[in-house]
Amino acid sequence: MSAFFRFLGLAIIAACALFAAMRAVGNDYVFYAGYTVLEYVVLACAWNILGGYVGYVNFGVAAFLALGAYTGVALGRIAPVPLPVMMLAGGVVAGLVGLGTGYLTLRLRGIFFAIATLALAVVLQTLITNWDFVGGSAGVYAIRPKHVPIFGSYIQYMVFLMLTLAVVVVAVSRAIETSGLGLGFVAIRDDEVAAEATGVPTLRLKLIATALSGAFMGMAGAPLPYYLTFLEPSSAFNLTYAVNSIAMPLIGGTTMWFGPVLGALLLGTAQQVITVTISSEVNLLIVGLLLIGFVVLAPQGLIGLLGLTGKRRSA
Amino acid sequence: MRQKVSVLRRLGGCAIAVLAGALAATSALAADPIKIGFSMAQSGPLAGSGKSALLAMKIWAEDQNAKGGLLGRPVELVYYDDQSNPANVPPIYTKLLDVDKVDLINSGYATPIIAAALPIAMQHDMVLMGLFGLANNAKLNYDKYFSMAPTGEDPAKVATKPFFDVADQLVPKPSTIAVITPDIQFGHSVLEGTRAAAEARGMKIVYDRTFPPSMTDFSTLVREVQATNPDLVVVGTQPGQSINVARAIAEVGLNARMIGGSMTGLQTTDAETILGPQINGLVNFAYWLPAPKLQFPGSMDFLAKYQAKAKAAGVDPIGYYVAPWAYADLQILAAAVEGTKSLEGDKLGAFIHANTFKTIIGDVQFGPGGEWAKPRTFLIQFQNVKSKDANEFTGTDHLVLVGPPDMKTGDLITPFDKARQ
Amino acid sequence: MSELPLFHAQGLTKRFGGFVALDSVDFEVGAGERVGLIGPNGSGKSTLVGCASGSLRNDGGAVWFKDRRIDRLLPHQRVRAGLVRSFQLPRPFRGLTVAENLRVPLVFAGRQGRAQDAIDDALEFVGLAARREAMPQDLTQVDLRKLDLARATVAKPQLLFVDEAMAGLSHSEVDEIIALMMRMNERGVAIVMIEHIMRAVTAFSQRLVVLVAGRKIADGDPEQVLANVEVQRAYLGE
Amino acid sequence: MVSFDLLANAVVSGVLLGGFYAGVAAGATISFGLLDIANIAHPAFVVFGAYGAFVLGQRFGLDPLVAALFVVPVFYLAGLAVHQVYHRAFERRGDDSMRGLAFFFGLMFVGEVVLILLFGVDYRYTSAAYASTSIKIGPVALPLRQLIPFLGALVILAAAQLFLSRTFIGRAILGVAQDATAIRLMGADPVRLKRIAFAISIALAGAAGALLLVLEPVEPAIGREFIGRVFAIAVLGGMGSLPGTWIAAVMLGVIENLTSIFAGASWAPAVSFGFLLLTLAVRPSGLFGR
Repeated sequence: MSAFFRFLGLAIIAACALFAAMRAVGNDYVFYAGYTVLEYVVLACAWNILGGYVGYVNFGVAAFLALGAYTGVALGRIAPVPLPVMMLAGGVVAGLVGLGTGYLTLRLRGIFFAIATLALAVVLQTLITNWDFVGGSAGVYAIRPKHVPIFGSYIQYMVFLMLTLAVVVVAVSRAIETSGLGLGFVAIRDDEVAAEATGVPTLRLKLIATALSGAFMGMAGAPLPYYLTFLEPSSAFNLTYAVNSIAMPLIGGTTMWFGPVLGALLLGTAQQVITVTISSEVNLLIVGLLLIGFVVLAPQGLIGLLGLTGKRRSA
Repeated sequence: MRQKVSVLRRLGGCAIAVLAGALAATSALAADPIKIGFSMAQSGPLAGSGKSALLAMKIWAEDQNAKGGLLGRPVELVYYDDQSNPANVPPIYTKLLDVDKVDLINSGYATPIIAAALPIAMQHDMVLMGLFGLANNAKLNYDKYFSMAPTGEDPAKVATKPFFDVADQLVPKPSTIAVITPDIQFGHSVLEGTRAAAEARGMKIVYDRTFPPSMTDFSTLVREVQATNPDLVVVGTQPGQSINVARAIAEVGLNARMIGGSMTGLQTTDAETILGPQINGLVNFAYWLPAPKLQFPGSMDFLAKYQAKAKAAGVDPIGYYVAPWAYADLQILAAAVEGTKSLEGDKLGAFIHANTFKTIIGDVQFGPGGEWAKPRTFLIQFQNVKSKDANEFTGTDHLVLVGPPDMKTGDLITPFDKARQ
Repeated sequence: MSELPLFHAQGLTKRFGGFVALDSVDFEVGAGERVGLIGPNGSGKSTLVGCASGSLRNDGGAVWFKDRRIDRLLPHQRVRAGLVRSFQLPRPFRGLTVAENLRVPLVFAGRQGRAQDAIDDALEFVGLAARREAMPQDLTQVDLRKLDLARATVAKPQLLFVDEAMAGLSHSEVDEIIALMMRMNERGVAIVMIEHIMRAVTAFSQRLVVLVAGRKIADGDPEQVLANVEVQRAYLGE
Repeated sequence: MVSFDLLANAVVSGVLLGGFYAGVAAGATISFGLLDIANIAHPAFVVFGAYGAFVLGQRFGLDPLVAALFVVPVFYLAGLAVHQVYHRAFERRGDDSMRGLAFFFGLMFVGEVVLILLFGVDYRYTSAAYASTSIKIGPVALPLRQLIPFLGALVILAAAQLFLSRTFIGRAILGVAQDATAIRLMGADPVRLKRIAFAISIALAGAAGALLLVLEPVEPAIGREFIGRVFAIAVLGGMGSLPGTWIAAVMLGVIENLTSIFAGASWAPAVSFGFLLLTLAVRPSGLFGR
């Protein structure tokens, strides 16, 4: 337990240092670009809880993100609640949907689960599109306050919240790795039947993973309307979220928290840089080629290449 | 990383400066360039229009530099690809403003992209011209936003206005309307506009089910519409859908007294040449066309330059839709800069509010909300298209302006079946 | 068997579509007993293991374990109750070291207490102590079998089904595994051995059960069972 | 409100459309159903096929149906190459599920971007004249652009079914799907058989692409619209059964059209995908499971 708090402390210090450094640079670009990168840190780690640890591929990342975003929108229409409350609510809703999806589909072999998540995204997008209360197909405006206390600008406040969420996700990921839960996850990933025969309550563990993973994605989605100002189903359900959230852990390495964090930081930053330098379709080409290159040539990802995989290695 | 980027940028800047210098042979332009920054879709679903707009803006920059630049300084465009994804827009604009230190900004193409850029413009007190955005400023009420779409404060109403203006001339008066629109913001606004127009005229809406944006086969939907036997069919669709709906209308043999209205994408040469004669009879909105009464100083020069460069740039070869507007957009910004001798947002904003601007798409004057003071949209009908050749769609021979009445270049052919032959 | 048996299946029936894999089979195992289960391919042996361990659901009959009806329990719940199985092919968790493989049942099915001691003890017991930090892909075939057996028994179950643990092993390796299972039995684990290698079955079993085409045709003293005419005709060839 | 004419046309149009979906899904039924390779880039290969047919049409004036004859062998070779990589990188390592999926996901993305770089994002379409004619039988209209893909898809499925059931290699492929060891004992190389089968699935995608070009204009990312449908059909059709695929596809086409009539088209995707979700949850072996 004390190791956990030491880790948490270090993570908080690192996050504070990062935030201070961003403020020191003194321009908004760092915050806007940084927000996107941090959002991907959260999404990649959240995806990895189910995808990397348990071995179930979720193609519906955008659906969970959008659930968080639209939960926030719906709450905001009922009462003016602060953003952190929206994030919590988004997490609860997305977590419950994750739980439900898991309950319906986790008895399936892995590939069927992946396809089911794809289908879930389409069904949810259709439902949201037809739900006028949250703007429906017409989209909805979310106007951010010009100033917030302490942080000054709203984007700094959003970055702070996303950074906090990133610390939480990383800490939870690491706690899973070092706990019996993580051991059970690996057992399921390696051989689900053998895991069952060894006493691992597979269904319950998988449900924990889908709920946690979905909840974190939902929390990451709640600030999205404020980031975009105008939210339409097509931007919330953008396939790019799924591609990146899968590519980042696979490029970084899926067996420990450091993999998705590294993948998200490198790929997320690279994408931001490419957007304002090469600035063309090549951006997506690079993501695709990196993804293919890593899964074919370096199945352990960057942490494997760097020899950081730790004791538990992937098969 | 930062260092490297700025070196790259400077190299790019040098290249553009050299080019500008070569063009303006009388180069007295040693001064620092005035940088205009924006995001523009060069990939993703909005790239077709985005690329066309970018070419127009580049032509404007060349023209402007050839005239000696702005305030005696050359102009330079700084732009990044937003990949048609609004999530890329906030970082792009903060990069432009905080790192590239651009002097002026402009918007990317279409509503969601503009919406994502607006709060950043507001934070920096910059003027933002919105290219083809619908009611972007309605909720924000930013005093330095100006819309480059002739749709006015209430785009929902304006989108269908020319259609109903022409329909009002029909004898006897039409009484039933069917609407074909997708489940997206655009479709929603067409639907709203149609409902309002129908109510005002005491017409009955007999079909108004929306369809999902991913839908590609419309034969069943068009048959449903046919089954309601409407007098008018309002079609409000996006580029890919417009083609597929038009084909389904031709195949099913849908007939009504007027069909069409808000089919975006049918303005592009691509869509027109895919459809060929199947396009005949459809009416559609137009923001601008080279009709005799709409040829303003510079219009035809611009089109000539644009069409000369379009093929090499791989963009829409005819360019009647978004390109002139992207050019005019910068004309207004430049006029404001020259008029105020300033780059300050407050001064520019006040100037743009106070004045009328002469552009290649006509005189432009903005109302208090930043929309056009007087909306100006047209209705055209495709008539007598014989083949899939691109030449069929240049000029206004087969793109006949049928409304409003004072702008007409020809008469509406009605009912639809008659135009089909 | 005077008192209640440790494990008791009654009228166990399992169908796959129209095919009856188990047809009303009665099967029991006493505490600490060593039972051999034989039969030709497709006779229902693995189906019986599946129904006992919970990876398959029986269509008819009932299964009791330690006075408790278990045939609606999930596999992991049966493991916690003390009923475990091993597989025809070794199925280690390939992402975990040998020692971590043993930790899995201890975390999820084990008694509370010193997991480390239990792991050390189990590795010592099967002779894998030197390989505790190895990854499964670096183990030999026979070591993988031992790992499977160690993982099955580390949490101290009372009944173990061993599904053909010796296929593909050499003569001396078979002896090694038999010896290991005998020692496990000495520690109080009842073992049901499903096996084709008759030498192993006869050396190991106190009692022999024969399945043919989903029915139990013999159950009793190994020598008597093997002498049974019906068994010889149906199983050992005519 | 719903007239007989409308209903009849909706059903016919659903059958035609569903028949075409079957052509798109045929390859996926082989790769996913028989070989257990979840090639989610399958619809992307269909789009590549469409662009192949488009280029052949532009350059040499070939009709899409003729172009298909050239597209198929090229795609067969491409399929061999893709399987080579897939087998080496994933199948042989026994690590095919997650990374294999990601591999195809990446392939789909790279393919899309390459198409964008080559052709731009504009819609491309065949110039074949029959694409704008329809024939009428009583009140029912049969546009050739739907009828030809429908018939073409039937040919594709029939050819694939004949190949699988009548030829030695075909039967061996079916055997590999059941039991790789048995095939090895028969002296055939299961890897080679799988490679051939996968290459056939890609070749079928190419052929379906040519049909897609007849059916509607294409743009690089249009394949995404088909991912869900293709797998829904493969699963509903019972994983590896081509007749089942056809029936499932036609059912889906009709259901989508009827949903459009009775509830509005905007519910069509939710209904078909909801159907898939339910099937996966309740009866994972599909409606016509083996």
